[in-house]
Amino acid sequence: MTQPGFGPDLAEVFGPARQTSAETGALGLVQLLTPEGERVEHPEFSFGDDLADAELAETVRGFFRDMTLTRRIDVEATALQRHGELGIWAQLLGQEAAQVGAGRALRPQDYVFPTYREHGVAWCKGVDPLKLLGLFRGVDQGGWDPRENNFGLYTIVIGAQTLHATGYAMGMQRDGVVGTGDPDRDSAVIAHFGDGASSQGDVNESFIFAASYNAPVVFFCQNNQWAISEPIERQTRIPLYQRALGFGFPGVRVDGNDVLATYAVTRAALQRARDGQGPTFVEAYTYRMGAHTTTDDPTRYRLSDDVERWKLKDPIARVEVYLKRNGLAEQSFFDDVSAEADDLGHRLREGCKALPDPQPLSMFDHVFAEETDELAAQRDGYAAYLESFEGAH
Amino acid sequence: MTQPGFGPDLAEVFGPARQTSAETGALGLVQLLTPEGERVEHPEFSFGDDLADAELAETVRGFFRDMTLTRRIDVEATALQRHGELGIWAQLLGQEAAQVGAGRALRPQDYVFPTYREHGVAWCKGVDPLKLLGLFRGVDQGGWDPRENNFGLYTIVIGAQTLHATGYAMGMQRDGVVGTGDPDRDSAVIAHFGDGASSQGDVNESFIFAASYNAPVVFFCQNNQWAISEPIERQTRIPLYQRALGFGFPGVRVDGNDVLATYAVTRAALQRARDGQGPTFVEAYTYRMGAHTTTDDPTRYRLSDDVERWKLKDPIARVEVYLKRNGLAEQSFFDDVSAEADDLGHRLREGCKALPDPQPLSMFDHVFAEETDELAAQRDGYAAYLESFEGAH
Amino acid sequence: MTTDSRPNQKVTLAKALNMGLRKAMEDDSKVLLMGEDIGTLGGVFRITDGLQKDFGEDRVIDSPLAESGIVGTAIGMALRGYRPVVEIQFDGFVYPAYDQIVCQVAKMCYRSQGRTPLPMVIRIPFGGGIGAVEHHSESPEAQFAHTPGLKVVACSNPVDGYWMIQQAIAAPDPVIFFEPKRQYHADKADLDESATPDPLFTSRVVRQGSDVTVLSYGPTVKTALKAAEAASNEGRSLEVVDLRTLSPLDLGKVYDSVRKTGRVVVTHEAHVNLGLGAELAARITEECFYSLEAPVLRVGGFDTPYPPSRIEEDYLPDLDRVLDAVDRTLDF
Amino acid sequence: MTTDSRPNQKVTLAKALNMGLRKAMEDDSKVLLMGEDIGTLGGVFRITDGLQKDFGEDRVIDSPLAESGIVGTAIGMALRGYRPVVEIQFDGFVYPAYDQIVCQVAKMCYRSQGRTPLPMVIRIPFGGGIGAVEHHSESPEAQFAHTPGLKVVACSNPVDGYWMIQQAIAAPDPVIFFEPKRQYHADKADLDESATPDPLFTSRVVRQGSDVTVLSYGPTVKTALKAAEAASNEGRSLEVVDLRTLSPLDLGKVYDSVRKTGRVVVTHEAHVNLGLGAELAARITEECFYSLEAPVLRVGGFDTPYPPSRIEEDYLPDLDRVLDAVDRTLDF
Ligand SMILES: Cc1ncc(C[n+]2csc(CCOP(=O)(O)OP(=O)(O)O)c2C)c(N)n1
Ligand SMILES: Cc1ncc(C[n+]2csc(CCOP(=O)(O)OP(=O)(O)O)c2C)c(N)n1
Ligand SMILES: [Mg+2]
Ligand SMILES: [Mg+2]
Repeated sequence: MTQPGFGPDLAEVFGPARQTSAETGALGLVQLLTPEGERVEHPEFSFGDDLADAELAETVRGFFRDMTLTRRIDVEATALQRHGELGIWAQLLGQEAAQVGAGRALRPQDYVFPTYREHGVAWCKGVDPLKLLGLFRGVDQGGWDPRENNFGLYTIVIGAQTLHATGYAMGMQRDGVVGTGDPDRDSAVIAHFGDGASSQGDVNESFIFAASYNAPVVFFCQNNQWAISEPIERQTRIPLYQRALGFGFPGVRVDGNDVLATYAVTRAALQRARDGQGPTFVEAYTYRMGAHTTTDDPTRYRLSDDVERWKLKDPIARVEVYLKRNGLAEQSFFDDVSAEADDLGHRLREGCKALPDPQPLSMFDHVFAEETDELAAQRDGYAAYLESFEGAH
Repeated sequence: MTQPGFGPDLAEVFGPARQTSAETGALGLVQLLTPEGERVEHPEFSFGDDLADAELAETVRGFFRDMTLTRRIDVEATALQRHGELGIWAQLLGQEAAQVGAGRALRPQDYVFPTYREHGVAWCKGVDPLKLLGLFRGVDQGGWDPRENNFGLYTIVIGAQTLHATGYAMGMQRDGVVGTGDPDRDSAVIAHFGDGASSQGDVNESFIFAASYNAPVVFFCQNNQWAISEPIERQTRIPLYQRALGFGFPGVRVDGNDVLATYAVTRAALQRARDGQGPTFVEAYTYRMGAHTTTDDPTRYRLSDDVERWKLKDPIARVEVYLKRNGLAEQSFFDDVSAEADDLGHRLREGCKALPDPQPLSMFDHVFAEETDELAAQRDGYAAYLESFEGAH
Repeated sequence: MTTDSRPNQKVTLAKALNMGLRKAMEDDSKVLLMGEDIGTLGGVFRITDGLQKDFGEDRVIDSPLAESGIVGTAIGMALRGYRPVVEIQFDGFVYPAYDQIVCQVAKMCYRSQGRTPLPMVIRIPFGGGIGAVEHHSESPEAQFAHTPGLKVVACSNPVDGYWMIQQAIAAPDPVIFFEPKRQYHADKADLDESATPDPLFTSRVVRQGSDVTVLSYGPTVKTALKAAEAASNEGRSLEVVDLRTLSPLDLGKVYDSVRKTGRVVVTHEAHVNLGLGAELAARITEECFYSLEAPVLRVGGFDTPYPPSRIEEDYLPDLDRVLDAVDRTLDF
Repeated sequence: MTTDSRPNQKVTLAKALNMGLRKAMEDDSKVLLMGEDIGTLGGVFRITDGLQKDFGEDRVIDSPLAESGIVGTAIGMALRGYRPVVEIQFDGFVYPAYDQIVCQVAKMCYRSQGRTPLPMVIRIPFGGGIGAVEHHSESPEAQFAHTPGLKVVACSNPVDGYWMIQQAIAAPDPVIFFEPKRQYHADKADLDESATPDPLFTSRVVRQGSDVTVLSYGPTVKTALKAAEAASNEGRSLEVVDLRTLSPLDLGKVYDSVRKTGRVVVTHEAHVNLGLGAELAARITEECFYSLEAPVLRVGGFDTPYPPSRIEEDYLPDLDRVLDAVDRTLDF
């Protein structure tokens, strides 16, 4: 059962029953907005049918704003790393549509398990971007409260979070917040991971658990074509979304540079989950335009031509063209957004530099919820040791 | 490219390109000999087309003999455990056809990575069954030399061996013994595992590595419907052989109680591997007629009706009927086999009881190929300690 | 269930753990059990016997055969507010979950600066002596105790089993809970469910003595007590400590004992090299340097893989090897 | 490649390891490298730089992103007669492969009664101090040293790096090879490729001294030497040992040193609790009981998860903390 306006039942559309690589070859990539900014239709997925024109325009403008600000966060953070204010930064350049499309498809009660690159999803979930910087600056290991925005901490061990997501979704099932039909109650989890992560045992085990318990989780894979220096071909020899076929739930490949399509597909997948129809695999087909992280040097392993080709598929440019060509946004709107971006950039620059270094002794805090005498003694010992120096001056 | 007589190219038959659950539903289980002992044809797989009548009869008699002796090994070992001669035994009752069909499809140059239940494959590979007992008696952890019969040691950690198999197959690729067209040279690996094992990360990672490197390995899964007390439904909600679709190589479900079909399918899969066409997943659909091991009590978790229904599908009975009905074997043949089985049983009973306990100090042997002084000192210390008691008497 | 709460019944460790789990599930509806074969079968050791029948499949969860998956999904459930109790079928099968335990379970509270603590229990039947095949007789406790963020305990008897499992489940931090599988169905003990248990993270002197302090936990407590009995017949008085908590260690009583005896023997089934005995020796020597008449001696599993079961009793520390160490420390 | 074999060139640890790997691959065609990003990229630390170009994709294998898969397939290759050298990208990412290492790599020789030994090397860049995020600064050596069947070594300088990696690859047993990543591109050293190296499983006294013995390995050797330098200015003579081999331990020279100094400080980045220091303290105390003037003191990482990098230098043992321990042992 699917609610009106939430798109098709993906199981019928892309489930094992119907899907073959032949067919998907036919269906191809789900796309609703071409790189040139043309709206196109898809037999199974639509955007905006459930919206009045004004709403539609507002929604797309919202996407544009989210993507633009997300990109600015990324650009600023990259610059901050260059200036030594961050130890490292994982850039999302090129993946704005995949992340905003997914992020905007979420409801407040949905829960996100991110990788280390989900800055755009964090933005959509209302996490203060400044809080994202702490981890990369080295002042903390995750500065936000996961409970505040239902946005989990970044996970660095590749794939580990997909099992947490599945377990969290199993918890939702036990809380009776799945398939009740109440849109404000029914909940789902989204698990983010990359193309490389798809090779980890944990990720495949999460597919098995999610399928076995029919857990309300969407496996959202950003296939940005690279795992550091390794191309997607090293991880799989068939389109990645087809992995789901082996586990008995639907997989869909969507144009990850098309925010409308990503939004539509993710929304339908999340609704399946909330409705109690179980897991879906969404492969957002995109490209990592930047380096893996600021410490990486992609010129060692990939050709600039690829990057150039993907530049033409920029996720933000196509929305701008679409908005302008169809008169869905005034120039003032674009000016406001770039002004807002400048403010955000300024706030991040200043805020980052102002992030306080942790106190040495804070190293001993929160190892446990209930501290042990052993550890307290170690802290006191080190405190005394540190004082011995102050005494010395 | 496939050589004549080795059946179809499974990729064309069951590969992702063609296979959908709908279709496989149509194709169903590959079966060449019904439980009633009737030969049936299969559109894709055949048995005996490349054999003269006499050879065919001899081959089927050979299967009967192998299965009968394998069952006897199992029955004797089970009895030995009851009499306290073995600490535990993993019974294969009901899985004789799956194991003999696979085992007989192997060439001498092929290598086997077994679980702890592959007694029938060991038999086909020429491993002395007596050597299998040592591990279960607790006198060793694998009494045979893997290099002698290309039959690896039993692996108890579920699924771990599937990665070893894949790596071994990658070694074969580097040795240039794949796809040369020389039948005595081209080699493949078979990795055995169970339905429960299919949930382990390692097993899924082995699919990924095998697909990525197109390794000459056959993943032979005996779906005996149970992982100790857990039914197959806990592990997967679609037919298990379809798991392969998610990784981009063919999967086939064969009647694992039909030795002819298992032989035909495994032979074709192995040939694909030897020819350099990469991995295949073979699901041998069978049933664990006995307990998980001699320490298990299946009455706690499954109904005897199931077992009764599967009794009617006995792998040996159907071959006996077939041989007799078609006059492919004299009564003397059956008498000889049962006499041979009695001798084997006797040899196992006597041989097992005669298996010497290891010397306490042998505990320190073979921890390393190059022993460390540290360990030598520990051994000497313990030796001196033991002597101190002898002194005491 | 009423029969379960009859005061002072004699129960095995297996039964006591089963009762403790049942009690914890009755007391807190957020408590869930996850593992392989823990449902209909009640676990290969029957520790969860009858619990799925009484609490349903949503709270006693038979999982797919994947330990990393079990622990990883348990983490997610804990983040959602549940209190998962994971059963690892045998000690040797915890390693596929090692990454999730060491990198996620142990670090979640720290990573989140206390915002998302992870109250969960991972039960591991451990130790040898049951005549099993490879991987079924391991003692991996040192590896977990070396990992900050985990609390590690081992019970040695039915009464402790009953209380400690409940305390571990109630604890706000992740607890690796070791159960001496050899003891599961061995001795019975009087269980008084109305008694007040010692706090979870405390060690206990289980036999008073004056000549040598013997430190033990889990399966070796019984060995140590037997050794003490035998020694007393030879006029030697051993003080036996059941450590109970392996991380954190609770060594106050141990130091008192050592200051009294001046001699220490530590015994565990784990390999001696970098086993708990190493840490105990280091700390005791640092704390009681001038009280020690002899170095701390360690009696443990040898530094070989666990051997074939027919010679496992040679591998395992036993009464004689403990007494031998006692002699050596006294003769030092 | 000729430039690589110029005698007495000054090389970093990274370069020395690269040269050592190249030499091993030239000497034995069965040597293969496997890991993530070790091909075109040459590894995130460039240790395998240029090797895929020169030896081909069959011998320098970029693997799918799965550590258990890497080690598991390497086992299969070793069984087929190859000598795989696995690169784990960072210490914190070895755990997904922990099961394959502990249950398979470590036990294959024993299980097969020596019939199928497993010569393979698992390279692990370890330790902190590089300002990295979580999981990139771990020191997991104790967990491997606790596992019988594994040999564990740690290099501390370019010259040892060059020789030890070749010796590890030539060894007939599995070797866990720890590389102090903080040193990769730090100091250069003179490398004479025609020299004769010390045997792999031996420790080395790297500075003579008479007052206190300081034991170190990997990244802390440099710290210990700095401490010794500083101490000498205060008229204190420290003898510094680079253990080099962590399992087996080679303690002959250490015992000699302790009998001379009577005082020992052990330093490593790993958590103190159940770190190598614990085993060293236990063995040294047992072996040199009457020579010890003070208990063995341990200076290591605290028993917390590795902290955010902005305070990692407080977590890591440094010159001052080593000297503080030296003072404490002398004042004892
Ligand atoms: C278990 C583990 N192994 C290795 C790494 C090192 N590493 C960090 S990111 C990365 C590549 C991840 O690629 P992908 O999953 O495609 O995500 P992307 O970075 O492209 O977003 C690797 C190998 C890690 N973090 N965790
Ligand atoms: C990693 C691991 N976890 C748990 C076990 C305990 N165990 C032994 S056999 C088994 C069930 C295996 O089922 P399946 O893979 O279907 O093989 P079968 O026994 O049916 O042949 C389990 C859980 C194990 N040996 N290894
Ligand atoms: Mg990627
Ligand atoms: Mg099974």
